Amino acid sequence: MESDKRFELRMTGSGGQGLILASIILAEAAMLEGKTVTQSQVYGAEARGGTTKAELIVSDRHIAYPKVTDPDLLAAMTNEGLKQYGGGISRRTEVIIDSSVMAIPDLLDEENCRGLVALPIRNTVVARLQSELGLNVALLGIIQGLTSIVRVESLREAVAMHVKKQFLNLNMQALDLGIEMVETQSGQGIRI
Amino acid sequence: MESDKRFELRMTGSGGQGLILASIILAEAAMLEGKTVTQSQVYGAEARGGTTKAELIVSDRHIAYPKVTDPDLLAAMTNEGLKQYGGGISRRTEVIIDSSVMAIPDLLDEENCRGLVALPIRNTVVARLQSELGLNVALLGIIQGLTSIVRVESLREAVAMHVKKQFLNLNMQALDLGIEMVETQSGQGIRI
Amino acid sequence: MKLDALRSERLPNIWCPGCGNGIVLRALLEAIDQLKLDPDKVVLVSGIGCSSRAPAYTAFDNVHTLHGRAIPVATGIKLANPDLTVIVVTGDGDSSAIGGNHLIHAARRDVDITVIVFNNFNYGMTGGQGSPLTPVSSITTTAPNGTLDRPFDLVNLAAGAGATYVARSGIYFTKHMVDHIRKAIAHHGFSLVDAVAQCPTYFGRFNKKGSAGQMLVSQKDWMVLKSVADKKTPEELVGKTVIGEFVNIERNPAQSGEAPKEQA
Amino acid sequence: MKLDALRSERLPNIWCPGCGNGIVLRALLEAIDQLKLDPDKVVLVSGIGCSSRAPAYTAFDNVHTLHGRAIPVATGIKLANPDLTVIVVTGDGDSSAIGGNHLIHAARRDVDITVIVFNNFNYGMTGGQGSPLTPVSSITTTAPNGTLDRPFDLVNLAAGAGATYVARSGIYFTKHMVDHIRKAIAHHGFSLVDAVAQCPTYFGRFNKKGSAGQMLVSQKDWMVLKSVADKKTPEELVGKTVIGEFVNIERNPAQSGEAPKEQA
Amino acid sequence: MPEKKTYKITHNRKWCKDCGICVAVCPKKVFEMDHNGRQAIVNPQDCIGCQMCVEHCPDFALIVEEVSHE
Amino acid sequence: MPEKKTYKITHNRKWCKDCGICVAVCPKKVFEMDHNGRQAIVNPQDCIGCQMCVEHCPDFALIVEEVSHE
Amino acid sequence: MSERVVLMQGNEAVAEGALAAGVRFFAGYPITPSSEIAEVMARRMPQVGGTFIQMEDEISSIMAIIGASLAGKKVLTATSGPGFSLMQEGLGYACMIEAPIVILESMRYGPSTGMPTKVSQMDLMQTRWGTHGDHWIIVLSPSSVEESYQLTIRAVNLAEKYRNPVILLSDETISHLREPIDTSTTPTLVERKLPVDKTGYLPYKTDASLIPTIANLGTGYRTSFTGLVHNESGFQTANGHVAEALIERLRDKLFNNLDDIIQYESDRVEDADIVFMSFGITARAVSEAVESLRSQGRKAGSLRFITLFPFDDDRVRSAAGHARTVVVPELNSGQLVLLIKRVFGDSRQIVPMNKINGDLISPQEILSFVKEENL
Amino acid sequence: MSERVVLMQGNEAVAEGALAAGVRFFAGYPITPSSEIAEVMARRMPQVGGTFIQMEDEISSIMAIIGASLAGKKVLTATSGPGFSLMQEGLGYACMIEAPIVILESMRYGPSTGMPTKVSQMDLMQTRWGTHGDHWIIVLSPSSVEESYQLTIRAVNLAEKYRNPVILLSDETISHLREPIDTSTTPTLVERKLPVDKTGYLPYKTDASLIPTIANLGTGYRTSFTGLVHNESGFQTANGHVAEALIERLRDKLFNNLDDIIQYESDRVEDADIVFMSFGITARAVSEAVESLRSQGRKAGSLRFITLFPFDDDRVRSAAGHARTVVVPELNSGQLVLLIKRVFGDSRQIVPMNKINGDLISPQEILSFVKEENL
Ligand SMILES: Cc1ncc(C[n+]2csc(CCOP(=O)(O)OP(=O)(O)O)c2C)c(N)n1
Ligand SMILES: Cc1ncc(C[n+]2csc(CCOP(=O)(O)OP(=O)(O)O)c2C)c(N)n1
Ligand code: SF4
Ligand code: SF4
Ligand code: SF4
Ligand code: SF4
Ligand code: SF4
Ligand code: SF4
Ligand SMILES: [Mg+2]
Ligand SMILES: [Mg+2]
Repeated sequence: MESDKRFELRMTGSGGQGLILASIILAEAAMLEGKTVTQSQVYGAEARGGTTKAELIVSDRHIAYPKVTDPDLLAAMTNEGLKQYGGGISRRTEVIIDSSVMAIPDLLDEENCRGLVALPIRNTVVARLQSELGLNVALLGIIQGLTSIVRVESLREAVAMHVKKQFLNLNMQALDLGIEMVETQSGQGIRI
Repeated sequence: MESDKRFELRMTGSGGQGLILASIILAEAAMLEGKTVTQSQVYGAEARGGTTKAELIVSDRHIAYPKVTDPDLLAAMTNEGLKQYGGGISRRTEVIIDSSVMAIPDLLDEENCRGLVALPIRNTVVARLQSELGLNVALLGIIQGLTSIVRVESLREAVAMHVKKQFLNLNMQALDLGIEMVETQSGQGIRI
Repeated sequence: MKLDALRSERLPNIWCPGCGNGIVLRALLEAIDQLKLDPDKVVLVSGIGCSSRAPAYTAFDNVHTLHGRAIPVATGIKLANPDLTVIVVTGDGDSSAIGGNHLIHAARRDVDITVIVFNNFNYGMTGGQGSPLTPVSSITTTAPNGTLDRPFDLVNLAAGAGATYVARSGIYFTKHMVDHIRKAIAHHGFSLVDAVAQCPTYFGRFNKKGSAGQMLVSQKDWMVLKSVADKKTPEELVGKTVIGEFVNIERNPAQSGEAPKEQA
Repeated sequence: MKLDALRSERLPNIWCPGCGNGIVLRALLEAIDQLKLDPDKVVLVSGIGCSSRAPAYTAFDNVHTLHGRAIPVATGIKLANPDLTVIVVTGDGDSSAIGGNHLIHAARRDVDITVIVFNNFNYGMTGGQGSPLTPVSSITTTAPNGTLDRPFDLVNLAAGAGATYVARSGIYFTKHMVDHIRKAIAHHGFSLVDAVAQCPTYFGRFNKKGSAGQMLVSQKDWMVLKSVADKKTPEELVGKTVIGEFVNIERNPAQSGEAPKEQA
Repeated sequence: MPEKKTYKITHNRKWCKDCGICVAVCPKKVFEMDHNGRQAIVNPQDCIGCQMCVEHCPDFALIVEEVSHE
Repeated sequence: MPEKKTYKITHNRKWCKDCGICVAVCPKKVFEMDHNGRQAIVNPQDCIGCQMCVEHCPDFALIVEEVSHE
Repeated sequence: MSERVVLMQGNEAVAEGALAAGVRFFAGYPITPSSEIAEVMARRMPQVGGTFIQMEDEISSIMAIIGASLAGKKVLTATSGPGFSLMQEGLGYACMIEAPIVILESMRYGPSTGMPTKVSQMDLMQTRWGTHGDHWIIVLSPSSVEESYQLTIRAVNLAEKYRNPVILLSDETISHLREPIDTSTTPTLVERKLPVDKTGYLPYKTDASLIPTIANLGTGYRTSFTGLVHNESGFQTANGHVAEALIERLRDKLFNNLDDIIQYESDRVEDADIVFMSFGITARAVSEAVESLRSQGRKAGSLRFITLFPFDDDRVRSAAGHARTVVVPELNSGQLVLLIKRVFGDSRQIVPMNKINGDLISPQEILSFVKEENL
Repeated sequence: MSERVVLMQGNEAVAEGALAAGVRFFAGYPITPSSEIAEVMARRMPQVGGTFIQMEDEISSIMAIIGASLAGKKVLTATSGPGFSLMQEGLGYACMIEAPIVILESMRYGPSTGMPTKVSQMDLMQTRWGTHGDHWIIVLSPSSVEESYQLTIRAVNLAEKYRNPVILLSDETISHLREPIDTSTTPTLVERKLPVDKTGYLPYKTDASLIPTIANLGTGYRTSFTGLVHNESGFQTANGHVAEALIERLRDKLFNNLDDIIQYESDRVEDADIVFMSFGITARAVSEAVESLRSQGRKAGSLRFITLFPFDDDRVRSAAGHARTVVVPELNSGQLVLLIKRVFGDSRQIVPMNKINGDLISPQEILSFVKEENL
């Protein structure tokens, strides 16, 4: 991925999960590394507490068209999210799903995506951190682990910029947890 | 005038004099004779109680352009009226002024109008009818007397359509008075 | 209550968990039900806002208009067909901010419509900005340090404009709310109910009002019945919101004809 | 009174003979004069209507805005430069019909501006149509058989919206009017004076009120001082219009901070 | 016994619209409408300087000042 | 002594948004939020049919009916 | 002249035309130069069992007629520039819910309050583009009192037929002009298409006409209206396909019927080498000018737009004859001429003729213009 | 990247740009997708000693900023389609009294309430023609967050310089997009021209610039403003000559300075045989599409309108190169294309490309379009 000029990420899940914040943190981390970014999200009157989508493009050069057209990575944190915003992926797309809240979707195979990473994200976060709060940052850890699109240190710095002091520790742990999940659970978690 | 296809009349004076009503009555009289008409007037936020202008075009055929451009007749019932709306007359224009409220204007001569009829209209009306009310209808009588643009009977009918019963008699007298003024006072009244 | 009047196929509704709008909607349906109105002759008219989505969950004729403009549309409907029962469903912003003029004029004319204000003290739909009913010092997205502007007292405003029926109720007091909505609809002439609801997503969260359940139950603490309040001193009522019927004037067309002819 | 503040070069004014606007304008100039305000710091803001032409006859900064919109412009001016004394000159239609919402919101916010309503009970400028202050049964060009709609009581409306100073006066009572306009301007916060004027050309003529002089003097008969009215029964006051000071609340910013925090 | 005060009435014809309000409000019948419907000052000597006409003239057409007798 | 009435509680999962309002208003602690933040009916037998939950559920998700014992 | 030929003011003719067309609800707010319409309606509506209401402003006026229209009445409001600007949001709403409404807008001199009693033709483009979002409106423009009457009837008919707002674009001169009009013919009236079957009724389902039936409120169809993008059921959706189809249908329901909607009056364009294109009051000066030019041997012609919008480039092109010179006289700084330029580009000489002093363009001025500009 | 490069949302960039431009008064009413501007202003204004006020509606919002502008502040309001429709009367007033104001209008899907959270470019023509009467407005259109910041500063400067309302025409996508922006450069600010001499001061007297000075309220000039036609003294007149001169001056004060006001971005039009003309967010897809086409050997070019109005046909003609084919992609049913057609008539192949489902036109779609239409 590092060699690629343009990296497109889509994250989808439910309203409270902080995915938008996660995309902003990742954006800032990329900016710290001198990259350019465009971050966007879906706004829906109907999306209150419902399904959200956050998108991020990271590139070494000027980003003209600002929306994700062909994601390199799709992270779906709820079934509903995958259903609503899972379309538009291609063989270029790596898909992450949270296997603690959703079954591995049948619809994905070698034909329509590049790979599927199924990890019990929510369960692991709750079990290890006694809180759901770090879910989004753990996801960032996973993304970092999978793609190395930014360096861990940049991510740490960006997390610190956006998280209240009292939750900083928790979030740093969540970040590590995400990275760790990729490392340790890769054997069982990755399919296709 | 009778031979002319298009007859253009402009009346000007002060707000309370009923000149607009007069132009409407004359219009209806012309319509009774199968003629076509367009009547218009000036609307001014500032014209309240002030100066008014009423215009009428009478024709045997369709009237395209609806405003007076070259009046056959200009009746000015106040000085202010003459000042504000006396422009735009030509050698085609016969001018009527009420000599009871205004001096004979120096600016008029053979060069810029066809003739001037100066009659003490207001004074005569007040003297003979003990009321100013018939002023506008007396003016119609004068116009009839001068131009025969409509028949007297048509005018009578039109006056009856527009005047409250209680004032009908007064107005009929005013009409006659106007016609009479043209007949009897023509010697002294008409100049140029 | 039979829920016949609910357009079930459109549920679940779009509102957030714990939003008070559903509770007011239920009270409204209950009141209509109690009045045994011909459902073919009931029209719900709303503006724009979370609350204004309520009519779309009912099986009555419904007209979702523009922000603030439900009342003039309702006026047109009622005058065009006086047989209809025309009820306006509106938010605190919709009715008292952008729609304030229509509200006072409908009250003045005493048009025979009923206005139910789903009052959640903020603009829910656009993300928790302040409304003209937001209490002073409350946090909103447009008053991050607390609201400075004083709110309207909706009851006073409607009464001052000439409304002939004005009541206030709260979603905790469901029977009270149903009763007052029912009376408002039954009233001949302009009627308004300030139906105090809740927006846990914005107003509640920004102002640390606790969970949706806590917000709801807290109405017991800060609301006081008019009959009780009438016996209290202003000091005792500080921080309290009085609920009940504030104006209920029999409309008497003859009387309005007696108004001062000599004036001016 | 020194008439320095009169823009004499623009006189005579455009108003009809006997129009009440000039009398209110004079009272306003007198009140400003009495307050010894720096004339460079007085701004008159008006809407559209005969009355709204008044500022153009004064030598103060003047802003002739849109129909109904003087109050928000005045609000912008005052907030942008609180040193200015901002006075809104408006008609009954301008302020209470199309501009009604701005009126109640300025009252609610308690913006420190003064609104002088030149109230002639109709739309003078457009030819005598009814206004929201036209008394029931009056003839107007849009109510040829008599007005059916009830009028606002402007005092109640402003008070209901939260105005902290509200008074009414009549052009017959010139000293009374000057006094109340002066107090209104001096008041800190939103103030309104319902200055009952006259439109002999339309309202007067249609409703057979007699000559301009008769209309003016008749105010003696159908107006009653508040101090006197307070001692009378409602029956005794039928057909009477009460003039005087109705609301005069000291603005207390601290107090507004004490408003019910528990609400919702 | 104090000397009777006298007043000078200034009437601005250009601004006056002959509305008749001064006629209606003057307690001393100082004004009248003439037969042409024009305002006329007929009894200036009766003026008591009450300013009723001044304050009620919608056209700023009247000034009434005390004439000082030294 | 009248027989104790029993009630059937119908909960529409599809409409319920787990807001917890029924938990807050039920005088008999019939409901609870489970560890997943989902509403659960835990003590249906204690229901006294007061309808508090029904009337306060913003999502029309609850019906409480008396069970007739013939 | 017939018994029913009466002298009427333009505003009165609109009011009487509306009554003849079956309008039974009028809501409005006075404004020069259209106030007389409200005044006539205040008198006439009770006589015909209709409703007149003076609203608190123009926003509520348009909203009230929308409400009354949905309740089954034929409706009218009347205004001028400032009021029309205020009606823009409501107008877009009427487009979106497809409410049959008619708005009389009498142009006075702008912008802003401008000169309230002076004539202009400055609001032409506003009728097309005043409200936000893609939308289509029918705009008709009378040039006489008689035509004010007739076009009002036509406006009401088109509104009901196409479920679309129709604007009658008049002006201060026509509004206040008095001319004889013939009210003797009984007009053909169009009634809105009502649904016939309640079962499975879908408010926005259409047949090939693309015009949905309209269930008047209170008739048991339990219908639904919203200014949000909606599907056939009348309820809101954020589905892009539905949105696209809706907007396209709003266009096509009119554009498929341009033959029915578009009217011109053309005068000797066939052999003309100079054609005047105009609308409204200005066309009457054109008509005299063309007469004069012809009498001078000049091959002049005129195309008068009775329907201003929809404006169909192709139809204008084919109605325009072959004149190399097209003169566009109008009482503004150039609005109609922009449309004409779009049609012809550089292929003809398009000459704007503008007057913006609050007076009419006179026939004489046109003649002088032609002469001075060597056209 | 520089210390001052920060990630900002489009709306935030407008607010920060305004603050950097010296805006110290904001009045507004929330509406998706522009609400965040009000929210940022509510927080930021007190920090810089400015005033934020949430008004009761959009009408009062525009009127309040007009008032504050006359009192000497640089001002901004922000809205979207429905609110912008409500502002039309006030906008015309600002044109007439020549009040320097800036309005941010973020386009969402219309008409009416439409789809509040979906993007469109459907309000383009409304910015030009929304209010009644002849008037001229400056409309600028950003296509990125960075440009939102920069153009806001430019908008404020132009408003103050030309005493004219300026509209920043953004859209839902840009409003909500987050991109890095560089706030490190200190912007050049333009201050309004104040009068210097009180004696004989005439508010609307101008020099050759045709732009009158502006005496801020309360500065002792005893000035006068009215939306009626007015003479140099600022007082109402119904004089036709004055009216004509006034309206012409309102036009010419801008049209004499088109070089200063009009900005384009053009990309390889010189040798292009196909040129895309677009604005705002759509131009970013165009830019990628042009890149692709060029890489395929196709001579493609792009003309992006930064200034949308005044729209100068001549300038467009000369900036357009010689491409026979002009494609006009836009998120509406065809608005910019109408202007382009007016410029070129039949002399080039003008191809509209419209998308109205609430999504953006993507680069890929442009490429497919070119292919499918054989362009
Ligand atoms: C003309 C216009 N301005 C602004 C908006 C944006 N808007 C939609 S709903 C709303 C406020 C809703 O508040 P409220 O009426 O209290 O309803 P709630 O959502 O709180 O139920 C606003 C400002 C709009 N749709 N139209
Ligand atoms: C938006 C708009 N609507 C209508 C008008 C027309 N209009 C001008 S003044 C006026 C009413 C004036 O009445 P009022 O405020 O009572 O003032 P008055 O003339 O009686 O002093 C109206 C309706 C307008 N100028 N602008
Ligand atoms: S935002 Fe507030 S008002 Fe809107 S649905 Fe959510 S809780 Fe209810
Ligand atoms: S119309 Fe009435 S309000 Fe207007 S100037 Fe004349 S009298 Fe005064
Ligand atoms: S009150 Fe004034 S305007 Fe009226 S008649 Fe007397 S002097 Fe003239
Ligand atoms: S001052 Fe008094 S007494 Fe003298 S003229 Fe005037 S009203 Fe009459
Ligand atoms: S109140 Fe209703 S929606 Fe809320 S948790 Fe209980 S059943 Fe579910
Ligand atoms: S009916 Fe009453 S007791 Fe029974 S579950 Fe509901 S709230 Fe609890
Ligand atoms: Mg609300
Ligand atoms: Mg008035």
